[in-house]
Amino acid sequence: MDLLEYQGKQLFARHAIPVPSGQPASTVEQAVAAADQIGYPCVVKAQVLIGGRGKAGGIRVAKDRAEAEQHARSILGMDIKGFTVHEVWIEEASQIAAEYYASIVFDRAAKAPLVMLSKEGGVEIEQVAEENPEALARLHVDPLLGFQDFHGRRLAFAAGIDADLIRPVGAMLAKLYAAFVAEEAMLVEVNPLIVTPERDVRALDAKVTLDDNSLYRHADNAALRDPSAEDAQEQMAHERGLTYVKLEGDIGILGNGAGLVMSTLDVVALAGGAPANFLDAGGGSKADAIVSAVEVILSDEKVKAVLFNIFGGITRCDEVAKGLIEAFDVVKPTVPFVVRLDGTNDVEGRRLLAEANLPNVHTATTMNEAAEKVVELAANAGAAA
Amino acid sequence: MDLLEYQGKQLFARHAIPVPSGQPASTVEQAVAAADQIGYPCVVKAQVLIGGRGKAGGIRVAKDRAEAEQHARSILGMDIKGFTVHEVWIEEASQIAAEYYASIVFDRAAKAPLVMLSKEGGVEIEQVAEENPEALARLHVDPLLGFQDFHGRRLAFAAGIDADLIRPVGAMLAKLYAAFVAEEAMLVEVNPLIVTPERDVRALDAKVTLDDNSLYRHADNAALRDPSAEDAQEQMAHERGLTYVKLEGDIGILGNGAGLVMSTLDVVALAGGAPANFLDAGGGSKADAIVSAVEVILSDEKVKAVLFNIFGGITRCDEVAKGLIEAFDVVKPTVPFVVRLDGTNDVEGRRLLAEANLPNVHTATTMNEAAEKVVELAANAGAAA
Amino acid sequence: MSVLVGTDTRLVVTGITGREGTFHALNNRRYGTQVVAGVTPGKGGQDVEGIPVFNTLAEAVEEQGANTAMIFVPPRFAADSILEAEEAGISLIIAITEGIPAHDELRVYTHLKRNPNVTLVGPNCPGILSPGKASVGIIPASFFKQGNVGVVSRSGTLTYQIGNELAQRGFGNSSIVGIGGDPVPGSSFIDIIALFEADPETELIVMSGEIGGSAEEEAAEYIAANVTKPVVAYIAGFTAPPGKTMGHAGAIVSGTAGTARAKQEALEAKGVRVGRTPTETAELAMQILGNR
Amino acid sequence: MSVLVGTDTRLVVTGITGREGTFHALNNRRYGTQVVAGVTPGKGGQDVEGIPVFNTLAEAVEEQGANTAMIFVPPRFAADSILEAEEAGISLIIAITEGIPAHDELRVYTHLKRNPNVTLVGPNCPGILSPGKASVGIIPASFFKQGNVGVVSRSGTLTYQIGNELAQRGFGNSSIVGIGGDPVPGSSFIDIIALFEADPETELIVMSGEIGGSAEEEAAEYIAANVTKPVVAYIAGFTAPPGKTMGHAGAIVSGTAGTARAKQEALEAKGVRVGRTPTETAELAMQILGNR
Repeated sequence: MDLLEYQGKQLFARHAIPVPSGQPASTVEQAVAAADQIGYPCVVKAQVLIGGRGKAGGIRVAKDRAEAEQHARSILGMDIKGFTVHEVWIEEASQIAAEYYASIVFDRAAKAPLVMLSKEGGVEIEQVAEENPEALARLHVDPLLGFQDFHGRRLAFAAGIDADLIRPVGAMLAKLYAAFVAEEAMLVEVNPLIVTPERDVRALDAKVTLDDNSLYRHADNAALRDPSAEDAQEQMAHERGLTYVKLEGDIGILGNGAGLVMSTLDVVALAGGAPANFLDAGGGSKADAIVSAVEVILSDEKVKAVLFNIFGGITRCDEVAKGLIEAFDVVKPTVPFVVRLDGTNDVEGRRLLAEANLPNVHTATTMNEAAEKVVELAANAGAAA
Repeated sequence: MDLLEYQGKQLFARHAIPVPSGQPASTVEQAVAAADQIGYPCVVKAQVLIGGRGKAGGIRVAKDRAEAEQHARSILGMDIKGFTVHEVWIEEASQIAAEYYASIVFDRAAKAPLVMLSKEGGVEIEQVAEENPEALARLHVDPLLGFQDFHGRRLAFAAGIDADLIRPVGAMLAKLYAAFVAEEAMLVEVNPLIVTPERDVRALDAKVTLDDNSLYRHADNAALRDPSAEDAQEQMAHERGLTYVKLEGDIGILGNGAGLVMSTLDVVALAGGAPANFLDAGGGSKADAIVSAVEVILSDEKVKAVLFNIFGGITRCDEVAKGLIEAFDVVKPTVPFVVRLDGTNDVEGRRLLAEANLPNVHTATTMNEAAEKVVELAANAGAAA
Repeated sequence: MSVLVGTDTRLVVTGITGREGTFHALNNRRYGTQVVAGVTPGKGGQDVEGIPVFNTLAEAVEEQGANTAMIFVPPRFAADSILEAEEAGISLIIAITEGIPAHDELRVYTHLKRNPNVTLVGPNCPGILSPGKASVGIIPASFFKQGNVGVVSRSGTLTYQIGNELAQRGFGNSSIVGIGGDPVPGSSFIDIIALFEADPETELIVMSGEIGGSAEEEAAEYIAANVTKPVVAYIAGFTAPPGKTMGHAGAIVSGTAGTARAKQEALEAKGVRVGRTPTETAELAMQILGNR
Repeated sequence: MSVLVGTDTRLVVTGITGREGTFHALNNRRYGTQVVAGVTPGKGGQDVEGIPVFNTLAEAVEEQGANTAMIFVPPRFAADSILEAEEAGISLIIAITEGIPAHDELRVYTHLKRNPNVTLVGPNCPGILSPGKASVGIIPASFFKQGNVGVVSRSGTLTYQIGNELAQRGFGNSSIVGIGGDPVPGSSFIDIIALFEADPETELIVMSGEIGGSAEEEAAEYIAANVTKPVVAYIAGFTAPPGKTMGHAGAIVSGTAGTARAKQEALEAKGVRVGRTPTETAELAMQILGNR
């Protein structure tokens, strides 16, 4: 789960990480009222889960109320790389003497949190890492020992931080680490971490990714999910507890298990088709889940054919067949389906499907055969349309 | 640093460990006012750092104000095994369905916290451990991993705790562990840990020993030290930053380093003497510290002779000599001194002493010789007196 | 022979009294696995169709000599259950549970790796099947038969798919090991490939990876330096768009590293043949074994 | 030979720019120890009479090849400094600092013991002296000469006292190791006795213990099972009253276990001769060496 900038900053504030004060707003009126309260100059910042907001005109300084209103009006509703701006964050303007970079990443390869610090902040850090790797200091932290003072010193000295800021920057990293652990983040990134003319350090931006699996014990964070930021189909799938990712093509895909679904996408693509989505019905998929899944897939109007690719383990093929029969009763689909059932209770599943004699439902015994068939059906549907 | 029962309970309460409510009082009037507020029946408990308060009559239930006053009057000022009662703790009376035992010890041998739990509480646990070791469940906790839920379950099942209390007792142990770590305790003991008729668990007693070395980062705890509980000489030494323990004999002892001082006590005892104290002037003892030390030693009127046993490492013998000369000037002792100086700058130290020609100061070159001489001088002084 | 589970396995199942726990514990026993105990706190003294249930893993080890634990408890209890198994002296812990918080996994992994006497497989994995000997987990064992192909996979259903493709071509498996697709798997491709390399029954190794992380790239280096047996690989996720999460936390693509293409190239650069589909992968394996 | 410190020692001193740090670093150098670096954060680039000062221990290792660290910082910074030394790849850490919180020591100990490449001696110890070769710490080196007696002690000044008694009788030392009297010493009697057992120069081992804890009792068991060289022991604290703290956190007597008497009996039961005074201990050592 990715947090919007202002949600990240509110999370930071809970851990005593200094951030500029501000208020979120989702209408022009709210934005102006917030700006009045914060005072001028202030900054109007688009809240979307994508980088490059500044270049796109999504971050603007307002020197007075008229400008605040003008900026809020132009930014709210703006499209930034396919993301619509539903909220802005009105923030006090900060004075900047220097821009640093700090982050903590859940490093899967090293199996330890990786803390990074650079004096070259405010720019794309990937570029710094590539062109001048020495400028990006890195240190892994033992997860059971935790962040120690010396980690902060080593990073700060290695990054060439000014002598008077070694301690405050180290302390900031310690707090970021504490937040990373306490909130169970996968990523905490501050770019830029600014130094003010008074030599204070502050997080001027906040990028936080939380672990979805941990949200059950973080009620505050779980409540933050912003459905408006999600695609309509994805939101629907999310509400129904399905793992769904919308793609660009016209072949609806359902499978059980993320690996098998990814593989199915690949096999369909190799057969010349274009998948419309990724949908993992999960382990032990029951009939209800299948009905929901069919509804989600077909809510995407681009879909011209659907492929069910099931290899039963915990998932029982007869349950999937029952779900599909029920879905046809409820949803009455008009597009062709290709169904491949293999694994646990596959014979029973195929028997149920055959008996139900659903309209325009085709069966296949292998994954490759199923992919070829669905690509052909989608192409025919496209030609007919 | 040992905490009084009520200080321990207040510490527990900070960690959400359930304890009966109560108030401390150091006068009869305060005690009665506290009892009135708590309501009757209530319990008047002597606050001293020694076990066996109950048997000594230091814990009494008051069913009304008259009894509260009577008990407070009899307990305040009472002597329990050499400890004078300066404070009582007035506590709500608890209903007891069962008495358990729980503790966490900083186990030096295993180098890990040891958590112990028994169904047989309210009695001397050493006796339980000896007579029925199975009844005392024990488990070490990895200090970096910390206390896990399974530790609580293992202990609770192993101790034979009633089925409905497995979870609450496990949760209580988890909180005790959290307190043990957060407050940097060397010991946290609850005896008895009671079960109420409503099946709640509560700490009815609290024995907490804190690590003196950690007090600098626990301002709350550091402020708790109760000087009235200490011996007058020990209090004086403590205020001057000296490590001093009062003993029963008549030979004052000063040395540098705990091991050497302990060894000096042994050698004096072997020579037939009785040490009056343990005093470690510490590493790098300066002249000031020596003056303070002499004052502390001589404030014990039983002292008939004093032994200085110094082997210089960081401590410089010339500094010790200067301190002793200054001390004679300030304190003007009337008892004989034996001084053994060896190690860093010993030649210079001995020269200074010889030049000062202090009254009744004898020198020795070895520890054994010094011990024999001081025992002889003390015996003569005793005979003369 | 086989790796990790076999005729010596004495299995304890945590969460055995839950619906899924009971179902799969009995399934594993039916296959021939010695299921010697179950653990559910508070249900000690009961039994599940003759399998004795204990309150703690320590009791299961003490009373029944359990040496392998299958973790089947819900995600919020799984880390604790794994740590309990380690503390009880279990030497192989197979964690089926899906959805364990990543920071829990990290703490557990870091603690367990310091104990050389314990191996963790999973979490979020289908378990381990050594056909004809023992099955621990949820792999549909009837689709596989005993043979000389070792399979190691990050994905559950993909494991079955590939194993089944091999079986349909007449090949069998020494063991099928699902390592799971979570951020911090207890055992890596490398750990399992090393076991297959040392296993006399295994003549060919199939590894099935997916986008995200760098486990496949690391395995490629390891194979080049240490493995004498032929290895065939499959990678899922060639058409996954960058930056999109595909269900597994493991399937987050960041930049170019971690893409299916990058993994394929890393493996092929070290001489490992990579199939484009599960079917092609099975065919590659068949060719190599047929030529021997 | 000698143990732990010697001619290969390349010492870095943390807290070198403090008054005591400077004094003892220079003292150690004067004795012949290779003092190659100091560390004081923020003072990198300076030097202490020619000893270069760095901001971090990692730099001291990288630039100067330091392999041994002496920790001389105040107690509240000591745990961090020890952990920094371990992370920097230092193989021997000698912590002089007195007064480190016990829970800090416990965390540090638990972390370090998982790294087989690092040894911690102390904290709250006087250091290690290998006469004629190197001195790291605050032991007044001029009182000791090279020889064949290995000394290991929990108490600083008692170390000097016993070493000096031996020197006065004409004996010298292979190494004198102060392990400190804190609740969680990095190295135990057993660790150091094992080194002396393996050291060809050492012909007799003197261990000096004190009341509290069970380190002496454990050493007695170890000696009986593993040590071929003669061992003579001294225990301080026969007249210490039970339940009284004697300055060292280590000197808390609880019940009968941990008393000087119990320790003496444990050692004598395993054939270790125990002197009643430092002088008698030195005489015992002399007798044994004279008879060889």
